[in-house]
Amino acid sequence: MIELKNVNKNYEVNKNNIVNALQNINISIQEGELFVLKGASGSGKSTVLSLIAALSKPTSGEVIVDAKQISKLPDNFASEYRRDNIGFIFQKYNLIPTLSVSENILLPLVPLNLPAQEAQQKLQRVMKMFDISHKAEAVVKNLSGGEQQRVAIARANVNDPKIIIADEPTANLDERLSLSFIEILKELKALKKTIVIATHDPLFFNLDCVDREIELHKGNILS
Amino acid sequence: MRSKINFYLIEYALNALLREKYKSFFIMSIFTLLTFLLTSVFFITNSIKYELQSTVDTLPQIIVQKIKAGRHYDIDESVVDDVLDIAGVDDAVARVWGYYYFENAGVNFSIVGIDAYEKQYKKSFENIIEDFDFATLEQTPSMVVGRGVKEIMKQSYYDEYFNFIKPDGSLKRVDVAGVFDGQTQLESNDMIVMPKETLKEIFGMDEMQATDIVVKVKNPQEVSTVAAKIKLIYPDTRIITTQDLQISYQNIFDYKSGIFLALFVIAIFTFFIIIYDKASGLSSEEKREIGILKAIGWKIDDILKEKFYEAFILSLFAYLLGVILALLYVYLFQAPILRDIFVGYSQLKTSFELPFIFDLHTLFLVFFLSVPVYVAAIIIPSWKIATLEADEVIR
Amino acid sequence: MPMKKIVLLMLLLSSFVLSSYAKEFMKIASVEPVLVQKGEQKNWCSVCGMNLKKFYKTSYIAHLKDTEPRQYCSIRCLAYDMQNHELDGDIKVVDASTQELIDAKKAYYVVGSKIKGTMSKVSKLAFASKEEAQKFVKKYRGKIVDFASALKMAQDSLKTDSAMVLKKKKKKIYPMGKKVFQKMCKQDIDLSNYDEVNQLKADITTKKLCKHLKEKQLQAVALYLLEVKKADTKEEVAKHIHVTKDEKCPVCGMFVYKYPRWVAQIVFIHNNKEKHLSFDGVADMMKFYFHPNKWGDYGVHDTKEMIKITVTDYYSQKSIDATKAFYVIGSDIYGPMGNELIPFEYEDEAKTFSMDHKGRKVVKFEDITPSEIYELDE
Amino acid sequence: MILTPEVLAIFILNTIFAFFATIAFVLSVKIFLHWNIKSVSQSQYKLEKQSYLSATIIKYIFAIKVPLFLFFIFTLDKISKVITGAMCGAGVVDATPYGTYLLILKVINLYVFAYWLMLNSVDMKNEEQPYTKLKFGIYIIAFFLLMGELVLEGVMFNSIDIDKMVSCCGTIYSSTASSYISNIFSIDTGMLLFLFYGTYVLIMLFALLKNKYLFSIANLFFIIISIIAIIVFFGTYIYQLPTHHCPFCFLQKDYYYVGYLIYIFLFLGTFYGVIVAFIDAKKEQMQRDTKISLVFNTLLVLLLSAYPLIYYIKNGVWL
Repeated sequence: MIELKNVNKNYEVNKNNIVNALQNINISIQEGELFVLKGASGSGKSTVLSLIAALSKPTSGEVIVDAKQISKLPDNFASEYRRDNIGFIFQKYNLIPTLSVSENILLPLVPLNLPAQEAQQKLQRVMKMFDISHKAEAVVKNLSGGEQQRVAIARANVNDPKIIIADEPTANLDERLSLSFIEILKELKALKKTIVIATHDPLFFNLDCVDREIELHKGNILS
Repeated sequence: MRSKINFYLIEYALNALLREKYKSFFIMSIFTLLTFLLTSVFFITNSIKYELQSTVDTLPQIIVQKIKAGRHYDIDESVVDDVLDIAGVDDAVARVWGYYYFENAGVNFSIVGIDAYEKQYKKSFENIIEDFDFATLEQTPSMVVGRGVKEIMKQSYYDEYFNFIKPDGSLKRVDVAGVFDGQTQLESNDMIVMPKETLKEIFGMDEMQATDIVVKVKNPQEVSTVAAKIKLIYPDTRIITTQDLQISYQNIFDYKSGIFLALFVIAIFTFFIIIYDKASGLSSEEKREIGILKAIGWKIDDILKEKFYEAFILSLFAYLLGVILALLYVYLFQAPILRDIFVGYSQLKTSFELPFIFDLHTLFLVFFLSVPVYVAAIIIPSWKIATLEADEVIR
Repeated sequence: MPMKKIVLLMLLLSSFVLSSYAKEFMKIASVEPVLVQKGEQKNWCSVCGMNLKKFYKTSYIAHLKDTEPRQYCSIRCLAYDMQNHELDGDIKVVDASTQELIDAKKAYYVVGSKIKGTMSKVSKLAFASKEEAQKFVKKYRGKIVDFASALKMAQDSLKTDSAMVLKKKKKKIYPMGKKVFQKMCKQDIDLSNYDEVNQLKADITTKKLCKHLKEKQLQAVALYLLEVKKADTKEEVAKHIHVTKDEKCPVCGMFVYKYPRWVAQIVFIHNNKEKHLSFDGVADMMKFYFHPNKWGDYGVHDTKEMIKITVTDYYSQKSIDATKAFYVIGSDIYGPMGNELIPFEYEDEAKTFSMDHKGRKVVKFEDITPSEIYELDE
Repeated sequence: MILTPEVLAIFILNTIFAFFATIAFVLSVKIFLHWNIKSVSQSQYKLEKQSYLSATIIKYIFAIKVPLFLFFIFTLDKISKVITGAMCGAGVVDATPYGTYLLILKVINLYVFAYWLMLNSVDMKNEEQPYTKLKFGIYIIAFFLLMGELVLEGVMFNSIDIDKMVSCCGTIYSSTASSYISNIFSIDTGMLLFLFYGTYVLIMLFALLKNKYLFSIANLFFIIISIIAIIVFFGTYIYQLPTHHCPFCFLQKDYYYVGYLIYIFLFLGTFYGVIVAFIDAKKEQMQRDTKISLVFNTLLVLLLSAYPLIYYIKNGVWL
């Protein structure tokens, strides 16, 4: 399903300072797997997620998703691929704080210009699924952290993507909310979604539902 | 169909504008000011041109004045005969008119002498002749006065008649036969009309003399030829044609428009720079927002489109607002300040209103001078925003 | 002393201005004029009706066969009358300097001086003594001739002078006379009794046919009554060629209403109905006139079917008969289509225009050729 | 020199065009020389981003150029009122030696820019972006055409002499004139109409046969034959004058601005018709383009045919 082959990624901070974020990484993730990337911050977890989501391109190597070379997609096609296949849950939720819940959830659909009815169906489905319908018209910045995360998850799922990517999903949550997030993960897994999570939260370690774990350190996989 | 208007995107663009209240407001103010100024200037120039044209149209095509020692002097009435003989002349009328200073009230009356049986050179005189019996006015020296004049005379207890002081110091009593309402404020405020003979007596003019001669030429193309011929026959005259007047007005006008155009090109350039600058300066909040949109699947094209929707909403709104404000400013409030810059000939003509001339063409013109310039200014900033690395800005 | 000089100079100048002003030659009698005609009508010229006192210094007395003695304002009116009547006896003229009646045939005439003529472009003033005449010439220029040549001049210029006078009458006097008549006079004046202006003027004043009139008004009303009303000449109403907004020139396709100063029209009968076509200039009209079939089927196929052709007179902007008009070719005035044939009602006006505007030539309607028309486009 | 606010507006916009077109030109040259879709180098990413800027600029120029073209025609009409002899835009175009070339160049540029946009939209729909090199190569040529147009426009307005007399359209478009335009009048009207309607029928036929090359060529031919037919035949019915052939006058108010409609139909119909052969688009898009072409060509034919028909019904005769 997802394959990283000999991937290198360098960040150019300035001319004389090039950071090697990833070094010759090979990862293969199967369809329907719940895959966890462990490691301290700066270990390259987020970079891997970015590459899978085609948010950035590898300096060398290939990223193949669904037999498709996403590392060479032109920008517009990368966006299309992201929109249709990836649901991204960010650490800081990355919601637009001045918009309402429903507006935030609908954002990925805006460029599609769907008929109003179809868009509403999709919206209602995810709001119900992640239990945020009661706050549909509330402005996001007035919501609690947990609610905001549910909005973010709803947004990630509004297009019914095959792959869910989560970057430090529990970093800003207390334990109770973290546990309920894991419940949501289980639900998503039941829907046969491929899930990739980057985290250093020990809560995820040795979890039943986690199929595989990899630990990254300074851009290298620790076996 | 993809080509359908994306209302979600418009809604989003509108929201985006509202979120950046101060910036949007600032840009809109500048834009509105620009279109407002531009439209106002075009409206004013259109109106003045129209007014100028209609003023010039009512003026006699040619005025012949005798010049002696550099000053305007009485002209022989027989000049009319010679002028009439020039090919192309339709009519020539010897005018008798002048100013009379009424010391008591400290005002100048303008007095016009008319002959009831002549063709009149001004429409308002025709009306006066129809309303008053000039045959009897000639019997006992009497006159018709503007309503305003009547008031002024009354204040000095001249109700039935008025005593004019002749150049030789003696008095000439002229009865007030009636009051007329002038076509303009100006006319009724200072004009007195009386038979030519009576006026000549008051001014101490010779019987066969006139103040000046106005000439009517049927074919406007011939005016300059006729004028040249009169000058040839009477080298001691000054010939004023409407064309001369028009050219001198036009010169003042072109000069001012020229300055304006120069300023305007600078203004457009400044506008471009300001917009460019404002559109380039992005807050980290905005950058993050674009990053989010790209991360959740917006294409560069989508973001560009959204930016152009924003630009279009803003510019269209500002454009309409500017035009509406200009309409109000120019036609309702008669364009204070700006009008004075353009009305260079206020001393030539005391008062006038800017007539309402609505020209769709002007609106297109203003549109082409503002909206494309604005859109051009945001091309590069929008592109920079749209091609931001999402990955870098959302972390 | 410069100051003194300046004062002197100024005095000199002012006296010069004053004297030249005072000594301006006036035709009005400064003595009691001798008037020989009978009754009230003696005040006016037998021919033109002008006031004799006013033009006393150019006036004449003559005896003609079968008439009372007649008095004229000028040699022009004398010449005019001599066309219809035979002279009987001698002619008396007023000496321009002494204002005495002298024998015209023995007088010295100053012609072409700076003084304006009475009813003529060139003045002809009579003097009894040669010295006086020479003195006059010194001051006002001109040359000295005898009566015969002065009269000859008057006769020769009679036509053009009359045309000039008529032009003025049409433009100024008849309209004024009409207004005066309508406002001031009895509307039932029987004009059949009057042949001459001074008769009518006399009766208007003595029989109170009109309310009190000033000389100018009297003259105007009398001329109007005799020459317009009695002669029953149709009052010329300045008519423009009327075009509607949808009329297009069949030749060039332009809307004609945009160029009212150049309109020309051809009227023809088609299916017993009067129809017309409008053109935005004579050149286009002539193109159609020469080849009516070339421009499409408008129901007129031959020049014979055209019953009226009108063009717009360049000067007066009136509608005039095209076939009687005169056309200037090659002038520096352009019509809406560029080079044009400029139409005029009168030949002299056409010639004047041609002089003013560098015209190449003046032609009559029948002399216009198609090749000339098409040359205009080049 | 004629400097009305309209001309000034055109000049200001031309300056903006020149400025942005130059930016796009520099970028296009870079892209044309170094584009390699397979490369994952930083410079390729940069080129990719810059291609968006170029495309945006070109879209902008085209989007403004279309209404500006109409405004330009409108301005010519307005200027014609101050020039002796001119009665419509034709006179102004004829007033200088550059007018005709400018107009032709403007029309060519409209087609080229529209073609570029079509190419771009097809290119952007394909992950391989197969036309990127081609489209920026075309833009390099289009840039020179555009600059030529801008310079020519400046020169034209600069050399208009208000006092010089020009020919009116009645003379320029007349069968008796000896200009090159008058040559078209030697074509027999029946033949011309046969060609006009015949080409239209062929267009329909090739659309049915789905032969895009023949379809495109027929459309190309249709542009020329339509313009000639309008001048020689249909114009006279619009004016209801057998001798008036001007292709400008019907842009005026007196004819209800019908000319704008005619030319817009002609442009859309033939443009979509011609491009099908030049762009290797997907089947649906080709069908769509063909459909648009057919619709507008049909509208044009109907609109033009209506004039003589209505005339005949009203008057019972042909002109």
